[in-house]
Parts: sequence; structure tokens; C-alpha cells
Amino acid sequence: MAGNVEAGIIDSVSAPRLYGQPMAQLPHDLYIPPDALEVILDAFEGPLDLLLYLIRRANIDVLDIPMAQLTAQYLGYVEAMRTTNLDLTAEYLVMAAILLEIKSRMLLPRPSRSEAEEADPRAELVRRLLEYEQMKQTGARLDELPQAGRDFERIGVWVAGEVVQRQPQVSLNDLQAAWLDLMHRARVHQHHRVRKEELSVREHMGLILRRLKPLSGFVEFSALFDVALGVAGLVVSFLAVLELVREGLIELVQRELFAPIYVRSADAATDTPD
Amino acid sequence: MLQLIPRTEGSDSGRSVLAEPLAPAQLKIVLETVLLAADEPMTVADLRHAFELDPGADTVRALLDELRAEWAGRGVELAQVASGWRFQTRPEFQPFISRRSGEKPPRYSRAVLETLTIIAYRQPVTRGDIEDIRGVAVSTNVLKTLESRGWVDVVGHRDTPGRPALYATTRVFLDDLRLRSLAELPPLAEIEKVMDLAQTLPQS
Amino acid sequence: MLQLIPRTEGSDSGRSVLAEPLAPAQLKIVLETVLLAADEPMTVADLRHAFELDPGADTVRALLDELRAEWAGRGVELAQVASGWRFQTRPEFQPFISRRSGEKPPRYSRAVLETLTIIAYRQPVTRGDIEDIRGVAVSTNVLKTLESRGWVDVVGHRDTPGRPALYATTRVFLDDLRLRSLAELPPLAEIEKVMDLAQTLPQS
Repeated sequence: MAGNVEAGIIDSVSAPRLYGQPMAQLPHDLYIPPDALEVILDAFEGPLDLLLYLIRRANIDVLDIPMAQLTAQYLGYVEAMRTTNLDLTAEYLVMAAILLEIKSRMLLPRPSRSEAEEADPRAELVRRLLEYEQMKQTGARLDELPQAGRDFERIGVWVAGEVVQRQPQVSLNDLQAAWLDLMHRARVHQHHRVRKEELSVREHMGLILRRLKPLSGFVEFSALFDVALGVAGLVVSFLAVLELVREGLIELVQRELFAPIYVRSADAATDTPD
Repeated sequence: MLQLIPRTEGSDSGRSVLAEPLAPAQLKIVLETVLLAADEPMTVADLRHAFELDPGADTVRALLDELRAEWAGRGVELAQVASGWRFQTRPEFQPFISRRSGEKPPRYSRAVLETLTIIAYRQPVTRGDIEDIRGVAVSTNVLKTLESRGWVDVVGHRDTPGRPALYATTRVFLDDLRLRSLAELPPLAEIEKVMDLAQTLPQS
Repeated sequence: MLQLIPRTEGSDSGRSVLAEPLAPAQLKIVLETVLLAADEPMTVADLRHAFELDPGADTVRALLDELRAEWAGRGVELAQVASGWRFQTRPEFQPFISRRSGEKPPRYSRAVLETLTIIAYRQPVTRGDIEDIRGVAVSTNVLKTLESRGWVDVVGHRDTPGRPALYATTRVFLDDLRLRSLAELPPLAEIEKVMDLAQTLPQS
């Protein structure tokens, strides 16, 4: 039954033409309502897919394809596609040509001398069919694997608070190591002599400058001293002020004797002409 | 519960707040938390970086195994995929999740699936290679779909005229299929089975 | 462990595989799973929709309370927020999560570190001072890095030609290094002692 064609499905007037020859007959399995036909034909992923369908349908041994039968069926489908105004892509026509070529080569008598080397004209087609079928079947297996978003979900619970970009961490050891490096280089070059610094004085110099900066004006001298620092703290602050004056970083102003002393940064003095 | 040192105001969050080495139970809670909050799978190395005091790879691995065992029998599992460890729901629970959201995620078309399969099993391949196997042109949309999903990308160009792009699957592809490597892909359909076309079910 | 009905071949993923009605313990596992998988908070009504057979609002609420209690003492909590229920990390675990990103912890370059050290110990200093000590030019980027971190700022200008900016360390710097004052920096004298010691040893 497979490969049989039934006459009379369509009349000769509207019989499709294929490569110039009227096709009076269509494969029997084409007798499908036109709408359904469209759906079926649309479902094929290409000529290989269509061929595999025909082979499966006709129970054909893929290693011994009856070319005449398969070609006829294939051409029938292609023609049906054309008449139903389906987008008939070039690949379908190329495959039609390939099938016809294989069919004709099989009809030719093989020259005996090259028989050994002459491969079966169907070999390449069979290889392609099998490779495609293999990918199709494997694809189905792949599709059965659980897929993120389809068959399972990734978990990402809500994070309380903002995730801040990481900043480099610096430890006291890093500073110590950096200083050691610097001193080592300094000694090597003998350019820089290390002396012990009254660190807290320099710290207070910075603090005082920072207090003065935003005001860009005068601050009362006494306001620079925080009694809470204790005697030692006050002395250090005072030394810092002296050092700042010595380095020309601040300016002290006293209008008259015993009047309040005012301080402003040397910056403010330059930036705001008075 | 962890003993946490209160954060001082104005300190940036990159900073250590746990000053002491953590006990294994605490380490495990931190690992669980970090993994539950992570957007992407995390390697053992990533996880070690979560701690200021590195607990070491062996400890982290042992704790991950413990965590995995503790989560067995629940709807969420701790899984090891290509890019590392992550929490994910078990497929059996998907009906509850999709019923809630009211929409079923669409399946990929056959064109996409076949193209993906060819790239996965024959990589790296050009578009021409894919077309040779499928017997039809591969539309740009198909490749775009796979690329935008992050499953496939261009890994180079073949040194032939036109220098066509070579496609390969990505780690995200493996992650999304819960695989640790390409070796865990289902084996290619056996050729005998493929030849036995008549035995396979007619396609719908 | 849940009783799972094996998936029949070709069953679509939208189909229920957990036989309903579910026992409370199973309901709880489903609720936990759905909530962990959700991107946004879920109301009790949302959660009821996850089930084919509605367990009822009271049951869902009671199970949510149980779940919340079960998650106490971990890094993630089940919280009720304005728009519903969600799992969220506890704020105390934020430091671990901000450190979770895969890359290695960033480090400052030697130039940045040395510049910072000089400013810390010799403040207020000009760029020229720093260059004198380091013996090389200090790029603007180095100072920008420290300023944008909030560790260093300009506190004035020296009254010399060009009026160079004077840099000093800030309160943030002290906070971030957990110092109460600059006096808590390792004393230079001590460093130099180490230095002298190091001198007698072969330099690495």
C-alpha cells in the first residue's frame, strides 16, 4: 500500500504540473482537507524532515530507499505546497533535484570496471537523513531535561539593604608596610631623613584647617580649643596653631590689645580680598 | 545565632563585621544565606571570599555537602551546576509555581531546538554547518533567540572565505539545564535507533 | 519526604504531580518553595492560587506562621511586608552578601597605599611633599581615588608659590580603620625599629 497512488483525486484540468509534466496523480496520503494540509506541511522543518516523514510513513528501510517511490511522494508534497501557496523555500526544490538525480543515476547501468569504487548514489542522502534524524531525536532528549525558568526556578531571595560595591580594604598593617617601603627607599636614596613627628600636633593642624575652611572667614581663637581634650589636648592644639602660623597656613588677627583673637585660613585671606 | 558586632555609622558595608572566626554551624548559616541570596551560581572560591577569614576550600565543600543533605526532601535543592553551587526548585514543584503565576513558559520551536542541539553536540559550528545538517536556512532569529538567552555565543571565526562565526554553547546553557559539563548532556541518539525510523512514533 | 507521583511521559509541566489534597506538612513545603522562588512578595490569596485545591486562608496563614518560626535563627527570614510575604536576608548578613561577588577583593595599588600613608603620618601635606618622600610623581588619579573614598581631603593651601593644596585624612578614614584618632596609628618610632631590624636582614 505504501507508495501506491490513487487516481482521480483531482481532475486533469487542475492537475498540478511538475517540471513541465502534468501530475495526474497525487500520493494517496495527500488526500487531506486543504486547511489541514497547510498545517501539516507547515510543520516540516525542511526537505530532510519531510523525507523522514515519508520514509517513516511508508515503512521504508532507510538503508535501501526505493528512490522512485520516495521521489514521487516527495514531488507530490512539494507540488501540493506550491498549489496551496505555502512559502516553498528553495531548499525543497534543491532536494527535488537531488532526488531526481539519484533516481536517474540508479537507472543507469554501472560501468563494471569502476564498480568497486562506485558508491551507492543514495549514500550521501542516507547519511544526511540519518544525521538529521539523530539530531532531531537528540534534541527531543535535550528538551526533556528540566530547564531553568520552565521546569524549575532559581532561588534569589530578596536582599535586605543595598548591595554596595566592594571597596579595597586597608589595614594598619598595610600602612605600616607602605611606610616601611618608603623609608627603605628613602634610606637607599639618602634624600629624605626620617625624624620623629609629633603626630598629634599634625593631626590637630589638619583638624583646625578643616574647621576654618568652610567658613572662609574668621573664627574666634578660643573656639579652636576644645576643653574636653584636657590639658595635653589643649597644649597640642596650641602647638598646632603655632605650627600653622609658622607655615603660613593660618592668619591671626587681633584688632586691639585684649580684644578677641580671630583666626582664619590663609586660603580665605587670599580668596576673599578685603 | 551569630554574634555580630554592631556596625558603626558611616562604615561601608564591604567591611568586616564579624571579627572572630566562625564556628562551623555559623559558617553553614552564612553559606546558606549567601547562596539563597545569590543571583548566579557560586564557586567554592566565591564562597570563601564571603568570609573575611577564609575557612578553606575543604571546610566550605564539607559544609555544602551537609547543606545539600539538610535540604533533601524539600521543594528547593542545593545543586552543583557548571558555574558552581546554587539553590533551585525541584521540577516536581513547578506546577505550583506556574499555576500561581498563571502562565506556562513556552517551549522552544523545533527550529530553535534543533539548532541548539547541533551547536551543543557539534560545537564549534558555523551557521553553514547547521544548515547542512538541518537542510534548511537557519534564520537569524533562531540564533538571536539562543544568544539572547545566553545559551550560545560566538567563540571565534573559521578561517575560510567570509570568516564565518563559530558558535558554541555557554556555561549558562549548562547551568540552565542543571548540568555540570557537556559530558552530562544526554548521549546522542544511537545510530541503530535512528535508522529504525519505522519504530519511532509518528510525529504530531 | 513527599509522595511524588512519577511523571508520565509527555506530561506537560503545568500538571500537578503532587497528589492533592496535600497534608499540612506537604502544604508547608509547597508554600516554602513557592515563596523562595517568587520574585516579589506574595499575599495569602496569591499563595492559595498555587494549589489546585484551595487549602483556605486560615490554613495558609497558620502555615506561614509555622514557617516563619522554623526559619528563625537563620540568615534568611520569612517576613511580612506591606505587599505580602517574602523571604529576605537579615540585615546582619549584609556584609557577607556584599562580599559575595566572585572577584577577588579589590586592592589599592602601591602608589595609593603609600600616598595614603604619607598623608596619614605627615598631614597636612602637599602633593609635592608626597612626591619628595615617594621619589616619584603622584598622579592625580591616586589622589582622586583617596578623595572619592572619602579618606582624604583638601584642608587648605600652603602659602608658597602655586599655593598647593594641603591634604589631610578625614574622620571617615579613622572610622573605616577603626581608629579613634590618628594617635592610634602605629607609631613611626616602632615602625622604624622594625625598619632597623629589617635592615640587618637581607631584603626580600
